[in-house]
Amino acid sequence: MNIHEYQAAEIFSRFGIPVNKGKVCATPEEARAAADELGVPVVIKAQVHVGGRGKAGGIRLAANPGEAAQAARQILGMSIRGATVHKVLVAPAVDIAHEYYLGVVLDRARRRITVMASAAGGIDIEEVARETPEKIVREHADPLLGLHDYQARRLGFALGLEPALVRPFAAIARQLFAAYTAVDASLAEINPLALTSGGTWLALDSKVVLDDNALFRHPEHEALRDPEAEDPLEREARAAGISFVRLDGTIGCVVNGAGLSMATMDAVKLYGGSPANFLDVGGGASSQQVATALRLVLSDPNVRVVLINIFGGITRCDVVAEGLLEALKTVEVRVPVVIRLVGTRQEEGRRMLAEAGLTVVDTMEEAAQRAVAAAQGREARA
Amino acid sequence: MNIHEYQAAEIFSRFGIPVNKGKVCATPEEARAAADELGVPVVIKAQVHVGGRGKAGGIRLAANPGEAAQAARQILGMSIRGATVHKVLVAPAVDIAHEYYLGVVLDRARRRITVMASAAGGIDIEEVARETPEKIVREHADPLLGLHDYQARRLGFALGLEPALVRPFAAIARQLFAAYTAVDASLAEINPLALTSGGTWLALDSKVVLDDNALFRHPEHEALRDPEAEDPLEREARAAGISFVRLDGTIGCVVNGAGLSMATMDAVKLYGGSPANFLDVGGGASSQQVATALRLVLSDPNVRVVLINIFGGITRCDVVAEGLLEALKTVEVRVPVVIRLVGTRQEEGRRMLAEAGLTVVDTMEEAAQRAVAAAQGREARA
Amino acid sequence: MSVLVGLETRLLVQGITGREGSFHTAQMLEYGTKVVAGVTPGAGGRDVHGVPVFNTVAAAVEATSPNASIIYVPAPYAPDAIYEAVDAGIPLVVCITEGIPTLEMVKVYEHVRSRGCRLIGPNCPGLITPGQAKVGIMPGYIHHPGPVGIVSRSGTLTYEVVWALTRAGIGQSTAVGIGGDPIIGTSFIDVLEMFQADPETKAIVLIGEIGGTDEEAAAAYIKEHVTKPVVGFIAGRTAPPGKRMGHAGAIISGGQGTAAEKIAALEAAGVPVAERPAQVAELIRNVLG
Amino acid sequence: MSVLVGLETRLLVQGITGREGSFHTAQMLEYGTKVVAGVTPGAGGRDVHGVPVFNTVAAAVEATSPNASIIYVPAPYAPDAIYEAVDAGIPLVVCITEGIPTLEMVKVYEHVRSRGCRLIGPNCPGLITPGQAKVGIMPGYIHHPGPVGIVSRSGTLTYEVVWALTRAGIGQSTAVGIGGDPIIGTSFIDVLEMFQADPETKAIVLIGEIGGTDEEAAAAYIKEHVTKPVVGFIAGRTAPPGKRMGHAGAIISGGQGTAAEKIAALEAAGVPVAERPAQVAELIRNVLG
Repeated sequence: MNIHEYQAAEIFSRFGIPVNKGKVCATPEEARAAADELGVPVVIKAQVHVGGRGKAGGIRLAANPGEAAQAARQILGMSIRGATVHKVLVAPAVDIAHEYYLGVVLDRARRRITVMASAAGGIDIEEVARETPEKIVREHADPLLGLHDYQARRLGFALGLEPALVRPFAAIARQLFAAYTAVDASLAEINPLALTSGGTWLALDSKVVLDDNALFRHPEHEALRDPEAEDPLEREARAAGISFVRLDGTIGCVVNGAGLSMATMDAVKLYGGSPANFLDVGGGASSQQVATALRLVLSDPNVRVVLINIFGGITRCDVVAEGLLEALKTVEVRVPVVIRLVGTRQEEGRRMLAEAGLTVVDTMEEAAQRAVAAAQGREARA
Repeated sequence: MNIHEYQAAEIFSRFGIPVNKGKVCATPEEARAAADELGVPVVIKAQVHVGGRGKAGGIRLAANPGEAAQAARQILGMSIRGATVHKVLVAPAVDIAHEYYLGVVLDRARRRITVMASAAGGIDIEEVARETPEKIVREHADPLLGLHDYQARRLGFALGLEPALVRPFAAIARQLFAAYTAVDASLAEINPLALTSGGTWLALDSKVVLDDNALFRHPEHEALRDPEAEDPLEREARAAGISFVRLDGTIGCVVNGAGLSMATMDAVKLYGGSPANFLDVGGGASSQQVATALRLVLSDPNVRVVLINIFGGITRCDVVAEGLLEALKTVEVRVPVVIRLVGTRQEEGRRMLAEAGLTVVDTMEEAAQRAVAAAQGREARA
Repeated sequence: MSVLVGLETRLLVQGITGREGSFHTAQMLEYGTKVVAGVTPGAGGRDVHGVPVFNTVAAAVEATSPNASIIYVPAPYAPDAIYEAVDAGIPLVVCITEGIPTLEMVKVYEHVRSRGCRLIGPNCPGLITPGQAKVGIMPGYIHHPGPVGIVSRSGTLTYEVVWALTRAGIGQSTAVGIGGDPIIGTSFIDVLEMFQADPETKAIVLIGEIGGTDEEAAAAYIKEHVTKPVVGFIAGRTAPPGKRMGHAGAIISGGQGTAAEKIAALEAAGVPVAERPAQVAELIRNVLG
Repeated sequence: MSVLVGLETRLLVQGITGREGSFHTAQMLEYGTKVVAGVTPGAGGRDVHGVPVFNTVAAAVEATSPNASIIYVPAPYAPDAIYEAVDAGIPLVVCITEGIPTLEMVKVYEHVRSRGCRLIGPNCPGLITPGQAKVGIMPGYIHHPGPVGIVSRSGTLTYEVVWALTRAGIGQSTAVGIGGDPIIGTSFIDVLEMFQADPETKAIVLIGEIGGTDEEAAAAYIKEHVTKPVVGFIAGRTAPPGKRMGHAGAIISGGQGTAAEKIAALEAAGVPVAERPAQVAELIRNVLG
């Protein structure tokens, strides 16, 4: 789960990390008042769940409250990589001596939490990792004991910091690690971590991504969710316990299983079509889940055909077919539907569907080919 | 560091353990008011840092507020194994179905924290351990992961609890373990942990001993220290960074090193004397430490002779002698002093002391013998 | 004897009285798996489909000597169930549970590793040695004994591949679902090593998906250590970066974990990668000759 | 070569710029110990008595290849120093520091053990192989090379015994102060095992004190595994229960840890126990024949 910069900064601040305190504003007038209160110059930053806002014009400097209001007016409502800006963060401009990077991530290959730091801060760390990996220093935290103090210090020494700066830097690294584990993050990042011209450390940009799997034990995190920043369909899917990701194609997919769902999307693409979504109804594929999934897929106006791919597995196909028919009764379907159903008693299931006038095919490949053809208008609903 | 029952109960309560909430009273009138407020019957319990208060008459039941005041009057001021009662805890009497024991201790041999439970609660657990060890069940917590939930449950099942009682019992065990580690205890104990006739769990007596070594990271624990419950000399010693334990003999000991100090006491005893104290001035044996130590020892009216045993080690004996002489100047010494001093340049050191008219001997054995003789009046100050 | 499970497997089911645990116990028994005991705290003394239930794993171990455990316990309690099984000395623990917090698994993994125990999963369908033992939730009937070892991060996608193989007349030695989470107990490499050592296994199918770099590590391992033919399939060629595709582990992030990279790595290691699941059967037929 | 330390010891001093660290570095150098490096975070590049100082143990290891480390770091930071030494692969770590919280040591102990490293202490005087290497704070001059291995929970009391031996013309192979805390890295048994295996050591002195049951465990071990003569001394015959006698570990609690029990256990294992420290020399002379 993504949260906004200002929310991440609040978390970091709670853990004793010095952050550049600002104010969240939803209108130009609020931005003007904030600039007035904080003192100018200020920085106005778009609060969106996507990166690259700087290049997109989502960060502006303002020398006075009027300019702040003007900058907020320009940023609010703009679209950055598909995300509409509804809030800006107004924060004091800081006199920076140097920009560092500090981040905590999961190193999946090592199965450990890793703290990364770089003196090449302020820019895209993935780019640094790709092009000049030697500029990134890393410490792998002990899985059971956490990040040791000596590791936090070692990061500071490895960055070539002056001795007097190492201790406060190490404290920030430790606290960032503590915040990461306490909130069950999958990413916690300060970029840039600024060394001000006054010789103090200040987190200028804060980023946290929360582990979806751990939300159950952090009910307080629900309040951090920004409904405006989410795709309404994805929100609805989540509420129904369905994994759903909207894409920009025309073939709506309803599949049971994440891997099979991806493979179905890939097959659609392989045969020249484009998937409108990833959708995993889950293992059981109950009629209710399938109905909800269908509704979700059909509410996308781009969808020109629906491809249902169910590997019955332990569930009997006649039961799945019954559920499907029931689901189709409750949902108005105005596009062709291609169904592929495999598993125990698949003949019975397919017969039931065919009798209801539905196209049922044997293989995933055939289903994908049919769906692509239908999407291209070459075949009508069977 | 020992704390009182009511303080331990407050800690347990903070960790979600159901404790029998009472009121701490310093006067009979307060006890009367407490009984009035809590509702009768109540139990009045002496708050002292020693065990065995029940047998000593330090726990009384009161059927009405008047009886509560009367019981408090009897208990307040009484002496239990050398400890004077300054406070009582007045708590509601509870209808008990069964009494259990639950404790968290360090198992030194295994180097792990151990949770112990017994259905033979309410009585001295050490007695149970000695006489019917099979009545105690144990779980050793993982050093890095802590007490697992399954271990807490296993304790409950091992006690033969009904399934419905296991979950709340396990929760208490886990919380007791959490409290133990959070406050850096060396002992955390609920005895008895009562199963009330209503079928709920209630901690009737709470005990916590804090790890002295960890006090530096719990400054808030200083407030839990009861100056009235401490020997004033031990308190003074602690403030001076000296390890001191008052005993009931007549030979005051000033030694550097804990093991040597115990060995010195043992030698005193071996030769028929009795040590007035354990005292370790620490490794350096600076003149200031020695002076403070001397003052401490001499302020005990039972002390009839002082035995100073310093193994100079790395510190040169002439330096130690100088320190000793300086210390003796600042302290009025009205009893014989026997000094044993060994180490680098011991001849010089001893000469300096002898010139100042002090008995200096070569071996610890000789020093102990001389001190015993002096304490028995057989020899005056040299 | 194939790998990990077989006729000698004596299975414990943790969470046996739950809906999933009870249902799949029946399914596993029906398949012929020796389910010797179940655990549900507080349900000790009962039985589920004739399988005795205990309050603790320790009690189940003492009474029935299981050598494997399968966990159907909700995510908040699953780590504790793994610790209980591992600490009781059970050498193989299969965790079906989905949704365990990643940081919890970082600890679990370290502990399991330090005890020399093997954990499969979590968030996996389990594993099956056709005709011998099914320790999981996969439909047993689609499998057939044979020479192909399968290792996969996915569930239904694996069934798809197994089904294609079986319909093509190609059986499986063991099919291992290693799970779709970022931190899993057993990696591709672990299972590849077992298949390489297993005389029953003549060829291997590796089914990967986007996210992480385990497929790349597997490719490097295959190049060095695996002499048996391997065929690959990678799901998620069309997945966009930054979006979690169902599985917690199926996410392209930090520019890593794309299908293209994984396919390239496998092909560079001499592993043909199928474009469609059904194509796996064709490629396997080729390599088996 | 005696045990644990000797001419081949290359010592790192953690906390070398502190008052204790600096003083004892000079003392150890004077004794002839090869002190190859020191660590104090932020003091890298300096030197202390000619010993180069590094910011991190890793840097010191890379530059000077120490095979032992001694820690003079205040209690709040000492666990981190131990972790740093152990994680850098130093096989022998001696922690002088007194006052480390017990629960911190529970974790440290487990970690050290899991890494196969040897920790001596904390709250110990260190160890010395007379004439070869002093890694600790004991006065070097009281020691003399010879056939007696010494293992002790105490500091000055050990000096007392060593001094008595030396004055009686009996030298020492190695004297190991294992420390006075409830949780220590190396137990009596560990050192007994080393002395038993060490050809230089002909007899062993075990100096215990009240608290815990390590002496009882040592007695049982001696009975089973030690063929060399052992002489004991136990301090604290007159110590009252429930009172901490200086050392955090020297406390009779829960009815356990009395001197009487320890003496009885040792005597039952055939270990004569001296009544006075000086008597140890007499008993050793007897057993050495």
